[in-house]
Amino acid sequence: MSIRFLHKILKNPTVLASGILGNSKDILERVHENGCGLMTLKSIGPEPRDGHKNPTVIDLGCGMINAVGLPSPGYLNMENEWEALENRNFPIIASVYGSSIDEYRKVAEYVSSKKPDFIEINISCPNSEKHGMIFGINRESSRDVVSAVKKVISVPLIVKLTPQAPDIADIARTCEDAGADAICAINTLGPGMVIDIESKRPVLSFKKGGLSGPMIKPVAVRCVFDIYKAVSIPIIGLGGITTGEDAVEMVMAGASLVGIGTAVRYRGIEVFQKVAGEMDDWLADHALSLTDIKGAAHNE
Amino acid sequence: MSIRFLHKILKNPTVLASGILGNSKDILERVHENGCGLMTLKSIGPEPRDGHKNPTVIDLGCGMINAVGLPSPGYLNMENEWEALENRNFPIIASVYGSSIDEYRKVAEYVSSKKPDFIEINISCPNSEKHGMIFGINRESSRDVVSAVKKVISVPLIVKLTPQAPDIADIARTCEDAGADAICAINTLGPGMVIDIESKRPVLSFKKGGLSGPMIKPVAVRCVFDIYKAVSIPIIGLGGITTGEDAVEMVMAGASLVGIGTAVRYRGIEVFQKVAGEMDDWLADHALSLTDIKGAAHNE
Amino acid sequence: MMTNPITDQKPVMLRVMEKKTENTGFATLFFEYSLPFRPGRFIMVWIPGLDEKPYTISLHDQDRFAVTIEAKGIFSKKALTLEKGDLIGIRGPFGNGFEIKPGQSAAVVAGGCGMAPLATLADHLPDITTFIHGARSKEFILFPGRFSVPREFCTDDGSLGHKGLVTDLLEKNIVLGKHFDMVYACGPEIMMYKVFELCETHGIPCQVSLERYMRCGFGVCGACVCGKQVVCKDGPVFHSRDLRKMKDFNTKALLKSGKEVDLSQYFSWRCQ
Amino acid sequence: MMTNPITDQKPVMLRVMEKKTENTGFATLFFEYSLPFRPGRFIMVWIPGLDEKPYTISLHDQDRFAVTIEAKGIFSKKALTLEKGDLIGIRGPFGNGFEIKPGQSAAVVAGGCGMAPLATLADHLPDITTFIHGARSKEFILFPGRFSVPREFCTDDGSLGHKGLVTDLLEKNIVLGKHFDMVYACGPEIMMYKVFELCETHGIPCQVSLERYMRCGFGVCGACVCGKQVVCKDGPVFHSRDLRKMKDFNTKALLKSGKEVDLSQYFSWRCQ
Ligand SMILES: Cc1cc2nc3c(=O)[nH]c(=O)nc-3n(C[C@H](O)[C@H](O)[C@H](O)COP(=O)(O)OP(=O)(O)OC[C@H]3O[C@@H](n4cnc5c(N)ncnc54)[C@H](O)[C@@H]3O)c2cc1C
Ligand SMILES: Cc1cc2nc3c(=O)[nH]c(=O)nc-3n(C[C@H](O)[C@H](O)[C@H](O)COP(=O)(O)OP(=O)(O)OC[C@H]3O[C@@H](n4cnc5c(N)ncnc54)[C@H](O)[C@@H]3O)c2cc1C
Ligand SMILES: Cc1cc2nc3c(=O)[nH]c(=O)nc-3n(C[C@H](O)[C@H](O)[C@H](O)COP(=O)(O)O)c2cc1C
Ligand SMILES: Cc1cc2nc3c(=O)[nH]c(=O)nc-3n(C[C@H](O)[C@H](O)[C@H](O)COP(=O)(O)O)c2cc1C
Ligand code: FES
Ligand code: FES
Repeated sequence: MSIRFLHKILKNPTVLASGILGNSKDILERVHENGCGLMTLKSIGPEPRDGHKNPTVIDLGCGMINAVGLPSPGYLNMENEWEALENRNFPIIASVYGSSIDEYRKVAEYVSSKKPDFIEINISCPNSEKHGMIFGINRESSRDVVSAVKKVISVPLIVKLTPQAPDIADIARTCEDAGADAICAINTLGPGMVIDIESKRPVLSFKKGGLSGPMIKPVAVRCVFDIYKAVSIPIIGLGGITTGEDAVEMVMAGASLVGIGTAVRYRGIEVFQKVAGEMDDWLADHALSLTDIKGAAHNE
Repeated sequence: MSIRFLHKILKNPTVLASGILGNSKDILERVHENGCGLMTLKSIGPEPRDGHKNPTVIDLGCGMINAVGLPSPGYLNMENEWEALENRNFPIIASVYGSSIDEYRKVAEYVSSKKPDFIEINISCPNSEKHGMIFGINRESSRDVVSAVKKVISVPLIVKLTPQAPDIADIARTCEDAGADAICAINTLGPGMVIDIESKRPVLSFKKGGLSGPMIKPVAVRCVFDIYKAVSIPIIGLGGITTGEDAVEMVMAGASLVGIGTAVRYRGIEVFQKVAGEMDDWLADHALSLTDIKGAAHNE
Repeated sequence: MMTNPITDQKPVMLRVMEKKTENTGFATLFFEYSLPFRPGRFIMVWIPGLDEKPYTISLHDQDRFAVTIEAKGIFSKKALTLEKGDLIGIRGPFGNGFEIKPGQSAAVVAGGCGMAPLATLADHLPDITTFIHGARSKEFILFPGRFSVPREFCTDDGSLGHKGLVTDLLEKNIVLGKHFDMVYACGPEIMMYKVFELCETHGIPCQVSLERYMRCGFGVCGACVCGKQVVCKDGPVFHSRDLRKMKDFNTKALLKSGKEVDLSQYFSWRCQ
Repeated sequence: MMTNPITDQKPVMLRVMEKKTENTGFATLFFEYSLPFRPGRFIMVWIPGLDEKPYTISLHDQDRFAVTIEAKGIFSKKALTLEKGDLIGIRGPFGNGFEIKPGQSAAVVAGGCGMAPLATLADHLPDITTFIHGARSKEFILFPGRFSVPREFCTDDGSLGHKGLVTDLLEKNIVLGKHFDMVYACGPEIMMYKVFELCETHGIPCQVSLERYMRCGFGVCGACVCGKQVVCKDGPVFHSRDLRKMKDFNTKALLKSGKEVDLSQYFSWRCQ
């Protein structure tokens, strides 16, 4: 099921979601060996950040809530990682965040010099008071950050959107116009809050956190459906994908590639080869190709 | 566990959510007999509407997706229902929707003459292209519709908000300033979409629908938490409440009353007495009262 | 094609395994799938792009089930154009089904398409002593040759059996001294009401299967309420003890809009 | 108070049933609850408003379990101020636990607080032939009188048993001709590494329990990765066959920020 995505040929359409399993070459290599087509690094920020105190990631049964708080070594403190990744035999997306256009630009420019296959800007992270989120819900700020970053990088640009945007399709179109080469949707939903009633306290130390996993799939599918109608650049669809059937559903909504995050919890690191295999089987059973089904839910 | 809500004494803090089980006196009476403290009618609109074709309501396991499409006999075509409700021995909230401020005002004014105990304006329904939603995500329109309705009704006004508002606390504060007597949060989340991959079609005839039930509880709790910080009027908290523990959690977030909708699916019409009983038991076990725990999650 | 399990959650597409035209305007669609079943339960049938409607399970054995559909409006007519191999969405089963006590002597009274839920009841019920089936005319008699118990027929036009109503036949049986522990009936609501009245007069409990416009099928949306009862969840089968309290039985129903109307008005756009 | 079941999902508050001060700076907290258990698994312990950290289950029987905590930083010091009746949040258990084969002759080698996971192993393992426990000094020896197998002690200051390292004692046993099918070790990573090297030299398989900063506890967030291994999910117990491939074992770890650093730098802010 090898597939072209922008300038790259991937072994299959599965993508490791940002923030899952991290940034070190070894673990990304293992994810690749387990069948993942394209690996996204955990979002890299301008400064070293420890992230929030625990609890930061809690399973809720039909998904997870997390407020990890964008921990990052800071873009200037990852030489070991970059060095190791130089000799990789797998494609990666480097994810970048910031709290101002300048920060996005600065980090993305530097990261671009490390030659990841793609750069993704996370303009959608809800976990930090200061970072990200604001960009992705507003048309003007989305446009400005995308065009600023686009100018300083030499690899294709993916923009990761938040379902909190009142009109995500409009934001996607704005990003396309501003130079984005692909869209990634969605980041976590919410934010939500879980209160422990015995201690009368929010369980997450940051109180609020983003929702992911099966429970957000309907929102993710709707977002991808809306975005597909609005743009002509490819979409990485993610949010709750756990099985090959989920992946097929996302492709029918309009996704070119399918991201997987929380499902690593439910099906292990093997989830990538499992989902890719199940997609293959489903397509074979139905004598269809990925191209046949892409956006198929839009036909009347 | 009798409790005062604005001018009314209710037998307990459970509320039937709007759109669940409908508007006829008999069924509302049954809900009341099954332990519900306050019954909300299905939203009433300006014109007769059949709503969307089926499928309109689908269970997803950890919640439901629905796009019923605001069916309504139209506010002028409910004389039988109003007549029957005149001799009720239980309190009701009449829910109202419109697609313009004029429609809200017109419907609410008429409905007010039928003397429900409260009027709720649904400025948050995502199921119809034309109706509602737009009001609840925007500060100005929320303010205008609330002050317009407030002027023409003679019963307390509840405003029902949508979690799609980029800043729900800000909307709630605006509604309070404009004269709202209470807030109801949240309406369904999303919208979402579920695609059947065999037929390659969205399952709902309207394609998109609002999510409800356990999977939206974290978002509902967060919204109530945020609103509680922003307003001093009481809040009806709803979204995913299924057990007494869920209800306690919602009260700790800041709710005065707890709405129940989708849980009727999982625990039957008896869910009201079950949840009220479980709340009672929990409070007794902990030697606490409802007042003790209201907003308790806000304490550091 | 491996099929996901059919549940009361989102619909699962099944292929029509066989289609049998029953007679003028009726057909039975067979599916190769074993549902958890009780006579009287129903499923929601989805034709993507068109609509979704409730249908009783009209046949059920080890590895297949069927629905029998009468061509009425857009949906049912479209359903009857489906052929072997076509895909259709199904969720369910829903509803309570008939209450069955072994050893009871039972009368079964079917009117028209009301035969559908009673057919599986008759398949499963050992002690039917009287089995009455009414239809518009001879051509509308469903399932010839299916049942071990012979049916007493009646038609509106007298083309088969008694010319007149099923209640005539039921009353005749009672008056002639036949003993029934239970009467099961399905058909037009007015017919079921008459059966109920007759049974009340003679002190016989009965069960009837009601029809209302439905959305969710599982007791949440309120589209199908009949007085204090939720037809999709508490019913569709109701026992005399419920019917006595159901003042909307044979009098009122809700339109799609939720408007409460007289039954005649309701059925002017609903089937029958 | 009825307790909800403890799972690997959101934490459940449990009351401290008993607190036992083990010795200088160590205490064991007991809980009345039966966890699904295997020696070597761990739970996440939450002190609302403060933090949440992983702790090994240090005791487990039919209706209670315990964690043994060494006072180090803010969190563990606070944990040790808890008293009987206080509430603490628990989720888990997580991790793989030790691989146990009945009939194998085993050596158990504990360093300091590394005794905790090995204690339940020793409770469950029938065939311990050698049980070595090292500590800073006599006062830091955990669980006196608990085990049926006698321990060989060593201390940094010679206040009890051999003055020196646990590996000295293990090597002595091997050199003296004692046969081991498996060596189980837990303690400071450098100690575990030395045990591993010794075992490799002598062709004995071993299992060690690693420690890394953790967030989720179930293999998603990547906080705890050690080379290609996810310590919370693939571990915390690793077998020689894994350790051979783990080039980050005893060399590298990730800080909270995700920054990869030398182990010495990592442990300069982590316990030990
Ligand atoms: C529990 C249950 C079990 C059932 N089991 C069966 C069964 O086994 N077999 C069976 O055949 N049916 C069964 N039905 C009925 C079935 O669900 C449909 O109602 C029936 O097939 C008619 O559907 P239709 O869409 O074809 O007709 P509709 O489209 O509902 O049309 C019926 C008639 O009304 C007219 N009409 C439709 N909509 C309107 C409107 N808004 N205003 C005015 N007129 C309108 C149509 O033109 C047509 O003449 C069952 C119903 C229930 C509730
Ligand atoms: C699987 C597993 C099982 C474990 N089992 C046990 C067990 O059974 N018993 C046990 O006692 N421990 C166990 N631990 C360790 C435990 O999780 C804690 O790490 C330990 O209790 C120390 O936590 P603390 O918060 O008290 O210390 P920390 O707050 O982590 O402090 C440790 C030391 O580092 C310093 N420090 C803390 N944070 C920083 C920072 N950001 N920068 C610089 N310095 C810093 C502190 O001041 C202190 O001196 C286990 C760990 C794992 C991974
Ligand atoms: C623990 C965790 C950490 C995450 N960190 C990031 C991140 O750093 N950057 C980012 O763009 N998205 C992050 N996400 C969001 C995921 O990449 C993904 O968009 C989201 O989880 C939805 O996909 P899923 O349902 O498959 O998990 C994180 C998600 C989780 C669960
Ligand atoms: C089938 C269905 C119909 C609904 N109709 C309405 C409605 O007419 N007006 C309204 O304000 N909310 C409506 N809602 C939203 C509910 O009142 C409630 O806000 C939402 O379902 C969240 O609560 P829950 O999780 O307890 O169901 C509807 C919800 C469902 C599931
Ligand atoms: S169809 Fe929804 S309650 Fe019966
Ligand atoms: S703690 Fe999250 S992966 Fe191990």
